[in-house]
Amino acid sequence: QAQNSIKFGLCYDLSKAYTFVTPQIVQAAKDYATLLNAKGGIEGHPIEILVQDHGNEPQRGIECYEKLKREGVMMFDYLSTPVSRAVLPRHMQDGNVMLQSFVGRGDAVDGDVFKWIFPIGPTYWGQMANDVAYIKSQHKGNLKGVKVGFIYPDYAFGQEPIPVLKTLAAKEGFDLQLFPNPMPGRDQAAVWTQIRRFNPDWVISWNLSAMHVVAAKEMKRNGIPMEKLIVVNWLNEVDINNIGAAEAKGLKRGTNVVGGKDHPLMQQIIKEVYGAGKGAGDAKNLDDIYYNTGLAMYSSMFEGVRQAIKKGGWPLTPAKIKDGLESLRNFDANGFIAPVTVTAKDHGGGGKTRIDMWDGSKWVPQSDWTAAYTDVVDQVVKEQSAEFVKSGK
Amino acid sequence: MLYRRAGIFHTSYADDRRLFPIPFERWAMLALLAIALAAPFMFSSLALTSYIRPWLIWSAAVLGLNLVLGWAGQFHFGYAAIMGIGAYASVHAARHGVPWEIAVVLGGLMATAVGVVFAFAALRVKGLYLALSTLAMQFVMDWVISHVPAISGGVAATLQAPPMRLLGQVVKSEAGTYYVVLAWTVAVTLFMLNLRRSALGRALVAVREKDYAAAVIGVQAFRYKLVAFAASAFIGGVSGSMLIYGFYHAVTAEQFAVNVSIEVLAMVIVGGLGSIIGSFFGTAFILLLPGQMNAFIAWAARSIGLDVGVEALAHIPYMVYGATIILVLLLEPMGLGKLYGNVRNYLMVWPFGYVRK
Amino acid sequence: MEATTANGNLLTLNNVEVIYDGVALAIKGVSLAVPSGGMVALLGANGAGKSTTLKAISGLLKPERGEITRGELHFDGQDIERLMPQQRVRRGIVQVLEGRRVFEHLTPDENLVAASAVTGCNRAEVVRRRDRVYEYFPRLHQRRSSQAGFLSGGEQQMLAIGRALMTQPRLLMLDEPSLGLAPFLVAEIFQIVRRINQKEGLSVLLVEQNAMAALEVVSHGYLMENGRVVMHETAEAMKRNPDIQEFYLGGKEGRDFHQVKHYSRRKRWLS
Amino acid sequence: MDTRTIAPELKVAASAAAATRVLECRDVERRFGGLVAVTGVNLHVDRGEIFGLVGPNGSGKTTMTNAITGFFPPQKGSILLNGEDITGLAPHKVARRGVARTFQNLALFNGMSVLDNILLGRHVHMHPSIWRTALYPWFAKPEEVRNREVVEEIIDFMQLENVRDEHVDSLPLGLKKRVELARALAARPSFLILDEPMAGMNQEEKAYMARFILDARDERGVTVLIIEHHMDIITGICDRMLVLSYGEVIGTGIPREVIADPRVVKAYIGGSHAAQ
Amino acid sequence: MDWMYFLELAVNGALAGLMYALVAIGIVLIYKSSSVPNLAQGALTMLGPYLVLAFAVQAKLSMWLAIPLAMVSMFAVGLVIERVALRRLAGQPVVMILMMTLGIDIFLRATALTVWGGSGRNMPLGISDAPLFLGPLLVNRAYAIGAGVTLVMFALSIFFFRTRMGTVLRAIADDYTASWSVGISVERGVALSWALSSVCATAAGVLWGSVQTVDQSLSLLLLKGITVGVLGGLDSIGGALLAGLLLGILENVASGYLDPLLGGGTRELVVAAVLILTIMVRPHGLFGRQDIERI
Ligand SMILES: Nc1ncnc2c1ncn2[C@@H]1O[C@H](COP(=O)(O)OP(=O)(O)OP(=O)(O)O)[C@@H](O)[C@H]1O
Ligand SMILES: Nc1ncnc2c1ncn2[C@@H]1O[C@H](COP(=O)(O)OP(=O)(O)OP(=O)(O)O)[C@@H](O)[C@H]1O
Ligand SMILES: CC(C)C[C@H](N)C(=O)O
Ligand SMILES: [Mg+2]
Ligand SMILES: [Mg+2]
Repeated sequence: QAQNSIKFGLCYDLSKAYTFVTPQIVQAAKDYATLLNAKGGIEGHPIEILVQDHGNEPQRGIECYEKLKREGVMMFDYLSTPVSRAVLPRHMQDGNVMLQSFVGRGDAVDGDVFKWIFPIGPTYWGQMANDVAYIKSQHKGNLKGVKVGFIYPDYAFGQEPIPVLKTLAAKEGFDLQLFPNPMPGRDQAAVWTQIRRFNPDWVISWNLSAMHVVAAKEMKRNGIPMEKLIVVNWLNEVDINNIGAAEAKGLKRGTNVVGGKDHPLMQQIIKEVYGAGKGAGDAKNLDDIYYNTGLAMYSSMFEGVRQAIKKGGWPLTPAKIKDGLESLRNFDANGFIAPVTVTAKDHGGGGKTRIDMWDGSKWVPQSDWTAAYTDVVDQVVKEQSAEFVKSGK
Repeated sequence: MLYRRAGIFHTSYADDRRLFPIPFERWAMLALLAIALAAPFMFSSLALTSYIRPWLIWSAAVLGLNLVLGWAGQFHFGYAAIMGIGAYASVHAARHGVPWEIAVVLGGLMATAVGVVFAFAALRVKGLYLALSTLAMQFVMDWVISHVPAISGGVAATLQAPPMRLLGQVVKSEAGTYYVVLAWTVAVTLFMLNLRRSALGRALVAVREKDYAAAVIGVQAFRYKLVAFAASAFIGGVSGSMLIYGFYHAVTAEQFAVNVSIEVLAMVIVGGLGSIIGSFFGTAFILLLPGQMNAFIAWAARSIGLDVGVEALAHIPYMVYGATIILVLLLEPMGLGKLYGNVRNYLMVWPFGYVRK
Repeated sequence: MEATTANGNLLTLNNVEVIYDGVALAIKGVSLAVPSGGMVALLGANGAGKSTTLKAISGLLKPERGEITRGELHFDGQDIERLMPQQRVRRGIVQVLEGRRVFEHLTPDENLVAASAVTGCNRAEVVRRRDRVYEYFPRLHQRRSSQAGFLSGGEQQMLAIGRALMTQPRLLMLDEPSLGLAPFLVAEIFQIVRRINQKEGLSVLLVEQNAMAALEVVSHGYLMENGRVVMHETAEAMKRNPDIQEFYLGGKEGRDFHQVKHYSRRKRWLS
Repeated sequence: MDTRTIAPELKVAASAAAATRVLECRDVERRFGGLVAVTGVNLHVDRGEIFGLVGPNGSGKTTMTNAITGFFPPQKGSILLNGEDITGLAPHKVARRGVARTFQNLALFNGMSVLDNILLGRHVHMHPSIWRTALYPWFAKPEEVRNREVVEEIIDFMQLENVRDEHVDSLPLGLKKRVELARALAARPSFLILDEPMAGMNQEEKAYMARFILDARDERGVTVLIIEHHMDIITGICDRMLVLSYGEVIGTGIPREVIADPRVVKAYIGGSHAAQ
Repeated sequence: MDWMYFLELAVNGALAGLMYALVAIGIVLIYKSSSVPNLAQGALTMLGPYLVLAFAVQAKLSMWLAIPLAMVSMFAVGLVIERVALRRLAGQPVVMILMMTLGIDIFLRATALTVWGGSGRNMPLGISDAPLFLGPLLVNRAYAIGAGVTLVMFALSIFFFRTRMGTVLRAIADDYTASWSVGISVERGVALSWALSSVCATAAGVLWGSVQTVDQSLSLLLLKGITVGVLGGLDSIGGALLAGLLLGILENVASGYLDPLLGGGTRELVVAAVLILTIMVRPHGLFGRQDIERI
């Protein structure tokens, strides 16, 4: 028990469906830790990042949790909707902190029910609500009769925003059609034939990286203009490149973090970590928005832990960490993310995103950081968390 | 001469068919059992819960698959689905207040019912075509499990398992859970050992070797294929529940997907078709080796100051997994069980190597 | 018990020993010779090692995990022990396997074509050789395009021999060609083999249980017992040998099986 | 010996004692696609007989035995066993009625020892089940021991003592054939079908085999149908015989007379090798 | 009923199905010539395009040079697989061979991930993405080109099995020992079949890669390929083609009509159901060879 370091357990899918993103996020977490450790860590305690692969299989996530738990880890991140969902009850039972930024499940923002789960930043639900709000703004505030097609890979991550989307469709009266696509989600020709027939005004694509690329190409082959496409945040520079910078023009993306290398934190890392040759990976990944996403995630985590030690002192306990995270106020990591305020009731912290559009050479913000339909999202959150309390699943 | 056989005379036919006719092996078994019983006090909590317990459970499951694959010779690429059915059924039963022991048996029975459906494919086709139809059945089962909310508990849900209970008492301690698991594995192993020396086992092998020759001595291939699939499904179903109650404590559909079927299959084959001890070896190899190799390589790299990226490190287990299969098959196509058998045969006649002819 | 190693022998085996699986000693020092253009029979009880001997010559031991552990194997004056089966076929050694293993899913035509591949001859040559086989076995010609797996036993045996002839061999080794064939077919096949031997000077090594038929066509015979050659005589001498008569030819008059009692055999020729 | 194992056999024997006709085939026809393998075959085998079935290759002998044992049920005609119509019955059911057979191409269970192969012959007299297996010491063991005694007796009879524990695949062909016969006899059949049991054997081994067959008939009361290409065996041990050619009967009766029939000589035996 | 919708689903399904058949032809090729069920075909299909990209992007060669080069390299890969992994298993029960090819599949996939990482790459074949209309019918251009290549491969394979070499390979598939006995070099035959199949996999991988980007998920095409192969009868090239068409049309039409009703994922379900039913009715697939078992 004489442990001096702060251990983070990163149980990630490094080998199957999410390999396009996890290495960058791990790299960001490690680089940030290196940066802080060089200055004595958090309140004098070094950060330790433990990484293990779970192949996006829930049971292996559980295994990872059980193993790292015994190695003294109190904060875990799974970066996967299905895995987070599976491990969640154990966290609830054992009282260990689960970081769940940017992945499902959406109702975990309800701090009353999900005491130990911290989806800091926007959830998929919030992001979806914002997407719909954006569409609404493009239709002069009236969504009646507007046709929205939703294409998603048919598993937990893709299915995640459906409750919110359906509720919104009922509320706003737009015409929603779902287009599930079996995993691995690459062979989309069939789905797009259907989508073209549906003739949507908007297509929301809840895909992951390369699947977006396929989707964009299929859109072209089916003669659907790129402007109609809104994608979830998991699309990066590599994907734009694969679609073709010119071809991708007009594509819109729900965005959670600021991209690019201009931010001071990025600059600092480039100088002090990569400059010193201590980077945890390839420097070219610094161009990748997924790297920024990782930094964003861990900047709020580290800040939370800092608060925890400040308030409760060493040694850390899960309860102290919980306290620390719940005392984040208007934290925006120096403008890296939309400001979050985490409380005991709200573990999300606001859930603001914005819509960016690719203009052929760069991303152009189409809106401010916003959180729309908070009432609707809240309502769905309450419904689902109540359901969780009732059935335990 | 550990394996001394001189001076052992079997004086009755029953004696000739004892489980362990060689005294040394009887002693070895007793010793092993003693270690198994003392394990909670000998190993760390991490080893017990993360390695030994899953290993025991998977070994039981692998024995079940070996029954249908190794003994009856029928391809079964949908074993994970069977395990899943057992797991879901028993969890649902227990959640509805059925006593735990009965819930687990119910899980087994439910799996048996589905296993019998698989058997009907085996009655029509053989070989690769059977492999593919069972694989297709696995897909159908996957779909049913994940798309019928009454089973999976809704889209993307993770069904939490109630705690293990014996006679109404909650089994909470790590040791307690371990003993329950151990009891199940020992029971399955004993069953398989008995199978090897009983008429049922012979009939299964007969069906495997030549079904028409089996028929002519009165073995109804139909019936024994059914029995094989049913028995293995029961073992698989209960093992599936054990996996949930004794290890994961929660069920998800992905937990019993196609790749898991392939993994169990790999365990059986790496262990050796029809080999009981091989099933334990095979499970250990496929389940534990990749992770251990990974840790080892990470450690080795660190100690010589080399930096292996997280990504590469994550892929090593898969390379090891694939390489294990390839190497074992190259070394001894009949699997680790045969390798063990070779060593045993060697020791049996040691130091007189050239006894045959 | 040693083979004549005089010149004019196409094939000589000298003291060859074969072990299966590293443990089972199947033949223990076999020596024999096949003269150029001659026909020789190899007789012996079940499990004596006849097939093993043939496989040692043709190089087919490997797939059964057998290996030659001692002795010399010469064909046409050259050591062939290290050659792969296909190289031996190219030099002119071909074996017709026990139990008529034809390519079941191929037609007789295709069976023959497949066998001609190794010698790399041109299309016209293939057709010529094939027609020659059909000339010897007109029955095959009739069934040339039905699946070989459904041919009757006799037809399959003809096909197997014909297939071997496609490789243009110099030494043809037949492993129990009469197994399970109707009596008149046995006669027919032996006559054909004899004809090929006489017309084309093909050497033949014949393994047979049907000693009566075999000794009719060969000039010399070897007798194997328990992995060893225990007798080497001319066919005439063998036919006259009382032991051969009792154990292989069934006596002069055919035996009354009702009078046979359980007995342990007397192995008169084993020293 | 335990009475329970003998009971079913006694029953068969009792019912058969009334009718002496063990097997009767009436107008049997079997086709494969367009090919007529056998047609219009009538034959009967009486209790205690050794009946020979011969014919050129591809004449339909094996097809006949397959029709009787249920593998390829005839498309026309009927087959009676001890007066009971067994046409179209599944092979394992035919086996349970006291019919055992061996195969032309050998059908031993290669993964097993000689002992286990022969024990499998006892299958119809055993009651394998999951429960018995699970509770082996109490339920299966006595049964195993009982049947083992029967099997040991067969092993003794067939002189297989020294290969009892060998794996069958490493045995020479002749011994395999003997093991297969032992397996067939282990079931205590009333009717035994042998498909070329002596193919690939020399004179001495043939004599051995003939002795076993005769003893099986004389000491065990088995009725035998045997297919052979060795004419000396047929004339030597058969009471009656039947010749098929192109799926049709071309001769039947006492062996010495049948093989002298010019039609038979022409279709089957050929010129000079009549004695083989 | 909207016939145009049906037709469009059917036509595009047929094209996709033909591309599945392209993966299946590789499997059939090996099975037909050595009785080895190849479950590593998926990994080969992934490896091929990676090599093409390695030549085209890393070595900066033209695409039309890179593809033949990759094919040659894949030919070698096929030879190596036979030599290292399969030669020892000749004559072993089919389960072990099955497992061996699975092991190769897993190993190759992990290796590719280690070497090339997880993010997708473009396969720039220069196929235009502009919509292609046949009258009122929209045809997926990339798939149409793939289907064309499949037909060419199909014709080549059929022709190949008519040649003497093809006959020899079929003989090998029938009986290894008998092949040895007449001097056929079984090892070389099997190696050749693997090599050809690897080349076929490269073609399939490049085409699929251009449709769905190149990354490890290409190896998952194995499932489609093997399904088509089995459905057609594992040793029938024509069967693979027909089964591909059938399956492609069926899954597309079914998902077009059923997905909205059942809430997704029916494609896999329908494929599985069709496979099970067909095999139950025809145990050797549509055109597979019958086992000849003489009792
Ligand atoms: N693959 C094998 N593995 C082990 N032992 C073998 C193998 N093949 C043959 N044997 C053994 O080698 C010995 C000789 O066998 P072989 O087949 O050469 O005899 P044979 O004279 O041809 O007999 P048959 O008349 O049965 O054909 C036998 O004892 C047999 O058991
Ligand atoms: N399963 C089958 N499918 C198609 N044809 C068959 C089948 N079984 C047998 N035949 C054909 O039926 C005919 C009779 O065959 P059968 O095996 O009965 O002959 P046989 O008299 O036993 O010959 P042999 O003495 O060579 O064993 C042959 O022409 C054979 O090709
Ligand atoms: C990291 C992401 C790819 C995770 C994924 N979006 C999920 O929630 O499942
Ligand atoms: Mg032999
Ligand atoms: Mg026959």
